[in-house]
Amino acid sequence: MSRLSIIPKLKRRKILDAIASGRRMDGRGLEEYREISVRRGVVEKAEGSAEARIGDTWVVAGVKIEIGEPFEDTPDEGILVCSADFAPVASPTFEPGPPDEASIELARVVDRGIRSSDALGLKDLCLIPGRKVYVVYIDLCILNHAGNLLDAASLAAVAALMEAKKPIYEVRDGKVYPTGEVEPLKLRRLPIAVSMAKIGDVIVLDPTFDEEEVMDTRITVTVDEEGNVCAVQKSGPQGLSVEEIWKAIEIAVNKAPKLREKLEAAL
Amino acid sequence: MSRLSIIPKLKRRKILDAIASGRRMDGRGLEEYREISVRRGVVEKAEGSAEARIGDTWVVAGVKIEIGEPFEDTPDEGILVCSADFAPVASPTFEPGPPDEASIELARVVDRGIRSSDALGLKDLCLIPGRKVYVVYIDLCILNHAGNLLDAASLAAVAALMEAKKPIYEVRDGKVYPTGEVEPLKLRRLPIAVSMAKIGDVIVLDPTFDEEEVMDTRITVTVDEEGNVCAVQKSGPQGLSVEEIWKAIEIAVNKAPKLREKLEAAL
Amino acid sequence: MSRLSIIPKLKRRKILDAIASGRRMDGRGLEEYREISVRRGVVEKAEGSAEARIGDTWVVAGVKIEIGEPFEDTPDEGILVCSADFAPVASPTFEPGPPDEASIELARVVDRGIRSSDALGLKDLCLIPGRKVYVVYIDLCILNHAGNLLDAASLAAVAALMEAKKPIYEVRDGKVYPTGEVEPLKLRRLPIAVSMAKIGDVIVLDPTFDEEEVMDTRITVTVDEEGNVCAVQKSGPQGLSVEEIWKAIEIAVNKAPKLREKLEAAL
Amino acid sequence: MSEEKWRRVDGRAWNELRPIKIESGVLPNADGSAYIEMGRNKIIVAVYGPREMHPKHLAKPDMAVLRCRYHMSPFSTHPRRSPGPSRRDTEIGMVMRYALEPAIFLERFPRASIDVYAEVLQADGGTRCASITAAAVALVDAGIPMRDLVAACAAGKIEGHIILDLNDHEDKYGEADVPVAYMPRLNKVTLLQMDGVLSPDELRRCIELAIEGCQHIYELQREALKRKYEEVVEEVKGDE
Amino acid sequence: MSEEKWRRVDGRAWNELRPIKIESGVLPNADGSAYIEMGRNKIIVAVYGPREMHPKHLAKPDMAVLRCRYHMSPFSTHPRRSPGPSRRDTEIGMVMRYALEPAIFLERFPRASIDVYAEVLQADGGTRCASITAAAVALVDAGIPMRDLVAACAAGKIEGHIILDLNDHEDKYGEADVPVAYMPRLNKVTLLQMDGVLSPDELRRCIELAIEGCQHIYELQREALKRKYEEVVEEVKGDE
Amino acid sequence: MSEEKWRRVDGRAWNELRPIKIESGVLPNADGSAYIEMGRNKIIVAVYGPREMHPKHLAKPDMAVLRCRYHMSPFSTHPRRSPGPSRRDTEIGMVMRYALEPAIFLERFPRASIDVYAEVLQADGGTRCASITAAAVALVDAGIPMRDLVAACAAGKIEGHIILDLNDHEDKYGEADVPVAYMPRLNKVTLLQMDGVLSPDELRRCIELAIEGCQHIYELQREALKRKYEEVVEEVKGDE
Repeated sequence: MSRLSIIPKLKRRKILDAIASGRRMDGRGLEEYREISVRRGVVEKAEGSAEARIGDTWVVAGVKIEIGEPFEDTPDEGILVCSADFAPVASPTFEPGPPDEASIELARVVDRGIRSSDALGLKDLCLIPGRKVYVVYIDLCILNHAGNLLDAASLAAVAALMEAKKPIYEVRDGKVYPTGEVEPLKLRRLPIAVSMAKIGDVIVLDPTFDEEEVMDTRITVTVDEEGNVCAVQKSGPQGLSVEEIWKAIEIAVNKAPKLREKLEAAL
Repeated sequence: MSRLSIIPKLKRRKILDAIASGRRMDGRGLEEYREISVRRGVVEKAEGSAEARIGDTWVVAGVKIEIGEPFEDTPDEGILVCSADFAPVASPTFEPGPPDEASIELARVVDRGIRSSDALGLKDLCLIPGRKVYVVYIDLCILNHAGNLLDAASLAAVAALMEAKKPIYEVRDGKVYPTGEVEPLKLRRLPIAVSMAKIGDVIVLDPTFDEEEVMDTRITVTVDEEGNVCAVQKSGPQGLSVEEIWKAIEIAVNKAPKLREKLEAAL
Repeated sequence: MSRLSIIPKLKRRKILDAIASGRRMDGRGLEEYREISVRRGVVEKAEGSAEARIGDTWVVAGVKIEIGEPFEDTPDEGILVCSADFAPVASPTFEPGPPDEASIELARVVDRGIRSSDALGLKDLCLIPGRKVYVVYIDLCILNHAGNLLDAASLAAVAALMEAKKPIYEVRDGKVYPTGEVEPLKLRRLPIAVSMAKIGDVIVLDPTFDEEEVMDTRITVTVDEEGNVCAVQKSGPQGLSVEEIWKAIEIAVNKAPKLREKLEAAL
Repeated sequence: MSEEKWRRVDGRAWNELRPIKIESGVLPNADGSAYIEMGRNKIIVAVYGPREMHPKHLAKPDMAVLRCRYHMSPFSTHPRRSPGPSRRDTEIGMVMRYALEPAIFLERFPRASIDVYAEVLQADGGTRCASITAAAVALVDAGIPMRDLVAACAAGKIEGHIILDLNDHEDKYGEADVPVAYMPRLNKVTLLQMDGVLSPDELRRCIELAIEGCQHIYELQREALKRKYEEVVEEVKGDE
Repeated sequence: MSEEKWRRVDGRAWNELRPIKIESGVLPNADGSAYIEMGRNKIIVAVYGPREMHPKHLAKPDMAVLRCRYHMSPFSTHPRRSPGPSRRDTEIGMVMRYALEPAIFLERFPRASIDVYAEVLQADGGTRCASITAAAVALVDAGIPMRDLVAACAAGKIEGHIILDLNDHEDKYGEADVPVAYMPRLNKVTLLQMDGVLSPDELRRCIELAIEGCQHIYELQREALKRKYEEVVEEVKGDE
Repeated sequence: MSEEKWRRVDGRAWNELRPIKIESGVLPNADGSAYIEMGRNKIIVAVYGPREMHPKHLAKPDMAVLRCRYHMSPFSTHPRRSPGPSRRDTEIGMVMRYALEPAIFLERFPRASIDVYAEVLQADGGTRCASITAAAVALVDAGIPMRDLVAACAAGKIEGHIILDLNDHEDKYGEADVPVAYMPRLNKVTLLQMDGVLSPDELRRCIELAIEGCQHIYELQREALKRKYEEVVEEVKGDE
């Protein structure tokens, strides 16, 4: 926010001063991520699961796979449902209750990154067109909010999908029968979200909670392994010049491979 | 309301003075409608649609027709669902949120006018008894509230139904198949709602927003083309004498044909 | 509650003084119930119904029986659904709205007493495994809250079940057809809830509204006709010593037969 | 008149009310209460108030606010109703308020609320009228000063006959239903709705018939209140 | 360029907007309003405010709070939409707010709220952009001081072609959709989203194309406002 | 005793707890926190407070208010759970509050709230007990003054055998489940529920067995807190 009450104004001043010197409050460079770790298989009962940590930000993603009916307008496609819970464990400002604007945005941007790139191959998740398809749920549970939830949530979601196994069904006489076997979901792409904050005239990568509180605007660019962009979300109350947008795209395309390494190295 | 805070009390005084002189604040006679216009086909994607304006009051009605299961106790009848949204565009006093008392009453009185007169012929809207029937949705969107929403909503709803086309289905082996053809819903009656407000001892037709704010009570009488009454709703915190009720019925029966002309003339 | 605002503190003092003398504010002994009455068949349209009164506490239970689909993990069992409405008629402190903590607890403890003891024989309520089972609804309507709702609700629920008749269906070709006949639900057990409050160091049976307001904790022990325990619920902000628990179990086992007499004598 | 001979499903004459039983003061906790049976309808009404309005911003500086809530128990109908409030419940709460409000001296209790809760234990056609009738008794039982009682019942038309006090079957299969609430001393109609198709003349006859029914119910209301008063007097005497 | 020859489903050139009609001041009750048709999209936007914030605790001591609500009528789409707000509605309300906020002198109205309500009567692809375009006009119509107008439209890619202003069909079957809102005088992008797969270079071309579209829409916004102003002037003259 | 030889589905002895792992201070944002694994149960508990009560009207003038929220992640069970709170969640939040409240010096923080949030990442029978055990550790980690710790576990009966600490399978197919929470130093039971059918004598044996389990868990809680304390001390030393 560009117009702030007194304490955030002081905080913004400090953060701007640090940035002006080329180093942030926590000592990072402007285009540097905090420590990233991804761990798979944290919830055995889920069909797939993973946790991602970026600095103190901590997100757990669980994948559940069920059988359901397709939507009327896409009878031959499986269904992807992505939702996020800003659990009140994660921050003194989160309260129990129905999803708010921020958690809806988070889920929708993660969803869009996976859906636009057709990472799941939804057409491969149809069992009987118009009748039975796989429904893939990705549930994001935020455990600690220290800024840049979006990149952590996106990492956790994709890592959980990489690990997820779907039950195999036999189709006979227009009905489906579980075989007891499972096979991996074949992920066709690994979309990686890279978020940046604009604070004053500077773009910083992987903003902290404090930086997000004083930022002018945020831009998230999701990139696949071929360097294509598969989702963009600008969020926050200020505008961006086209030059700033070009720069953000460039940073994202450059940084995504490093995050992808973390993802692929995760156990 | 008969007991008012100070500003409405002054407003009520002015309105009463005007009425006493036989002319209302906007120059109308006591039993005179404001300018009425009805226009059909305003939303092409709906199966039927119309807008009605009475003075500055503006309502859009959309009809959607789907296939569904009948209710348990009326297995051979189609289903009519009428709902109203007091969109916050329409008035500084409307807020986003679930339907309140006033919007529920509006939808129910419009619904009752259409249902009691069996204008839709619900038995003609059954495809397979107990299994498949047409579901006719009438959704009312209030765009500007300048008093007497009920008559405008009723006009818009009936006009939208007059224009609505239902898809034709073929029934084979206990299943329904779309033929791609459509045919008009055949309306058996054209119920017209006529609303009056009692202010002091006087009954005025087609009350404005200001008049409704200070009225003692309201009575709506819905009349079909044979001069039969097919719905009545008294609303508001004061009682009516039987003479006042007789008078209201008489006014409604006399005025309805003029509104019906507008309806039939609408393109 | 052990820490109270001023008026309850005075009330607690009075109640403690009375208890210390071995007699309660209303003259009862410590382990004495108020007048109990149970009446069956109060709502003819329900499949079973009963009212129970304990002193001024008054609860009506209605049983409705429908056909539905079983839960995925218990395909060969009928379904029991128990819910409680703290209707605002019952107390100046009840407000209209969704069920709160207290009404959820009430319904769950009554449910547990019936479910744990398998009083309904849920396996006998299956018509077609995995497809069609009986759904038994027990709805509790609280009409006057004068303390110890739980015992009254439990009595009313069991009495309503004793009286309830389920429609008989014929199963043919994987479908169910109503025969028009009915037969009683065969209750296999009659679980009786006995509630006690601990106030200071004393355990009193069947607490009043005032006693509940100042109590330290409550314990409800549900007992079947063989003297087995089939549900326990400790509720309230203080702990119990094991001796107090042993005593509560003993009181419950001793008192339950008297309540069961009321139940069996009810018309 | 042929209507004199024709008989209804339940054997009543065209202008005959169902059996009505009214009791006041049935709920110990409420400030006022009443129980009504009207045919197979069974309804309990509680009145709480005048009391401090909560939430405060709904209070009016110069009068009490009357709030009415109508609720049907899940077991009151067949099939079972979902426990939450329906749009019909909301509308009936509103028309109950409009039906009762003219009878109450609300201006004597500025900033207060008067809450009327109707709980339908069994429904058999005409619950809104029975609820209003019981609510008026409960308001008096609560000691709230009233301009008049409010009595309510419906008239309607079935198989061409104008009839009084429709039961569930007549409501469903009849041609029209006209619920009316009436203040007998002030001679005012405070509830008027209509469903179905009637000529203006038939509608008038229905309203007139319903008003006659209300006048009879008014007597039953007064008797219920008197009975309660006598009980109280006897209790007081018994205490002496 | 081959794109010059290739034609779209609805016959438009690759860089052609759908027919756009903008009217301001259409709602008598609102402080400001606008109606937009963009292809078959039909949207009404009302602005209420600056007005006292309700509930109060959401007010800010040093500026107005902009609130945006996007809602689709149940009949605006096929099949019918449920009337309640969806998660998509919530997100669009949020991005509308971010798109409009930089254009408004919010700091001139401390403690106030400015409420923007978009009601979609018919949806045909690009409703978020059309809503933002109409909202900017409605804000001016409400007399709210603005740094700039905000114009919005999307660009995207279908069958390998970069195109402007996708309709519903192109949105569904195309490879990518890039909605953009733009302040022409301040030269800032205030809405930017992307769905689909594009190379970084294609994404840049889409954004540039969308900005061109916005510049054209900006002229239409100004004409709509001017037309309204002239009407007012003529009315005033007529009154003399 | 035959129970000494009989073995359970997972190979445990009748009086054997599942493997338990407790860690405190796992959440940087929370005032206190703990993570517990008890068999395959995985639960995180955060404590926020004492802090200003919001909304204010729920505050108590002479003590803090303890609020507990129990929530299961959608992926914690099979099949998936809907994300919203269930009636079971509400009841467990309530019994957690009653189980923990007697251990806290609430009277030292008038007008404040202490919020305990349990998030179940994986459920395998006995989540309410594991949540209480972790919550007690998280409360201490938050520096909240406590009269005692609270440890919790269940006992029950399966195939005629009294057993300690039921897993999901034993809970579902067993004859009874008796969750117990216990303050070891004050020797008080603060949670007691029972599901199933037991003779009074069996019920007593279950409660006694569960209390033994609690005593063991209490040692694990203390070790977890000590470990954390030592870590802190070492960090401080490292800093010197």
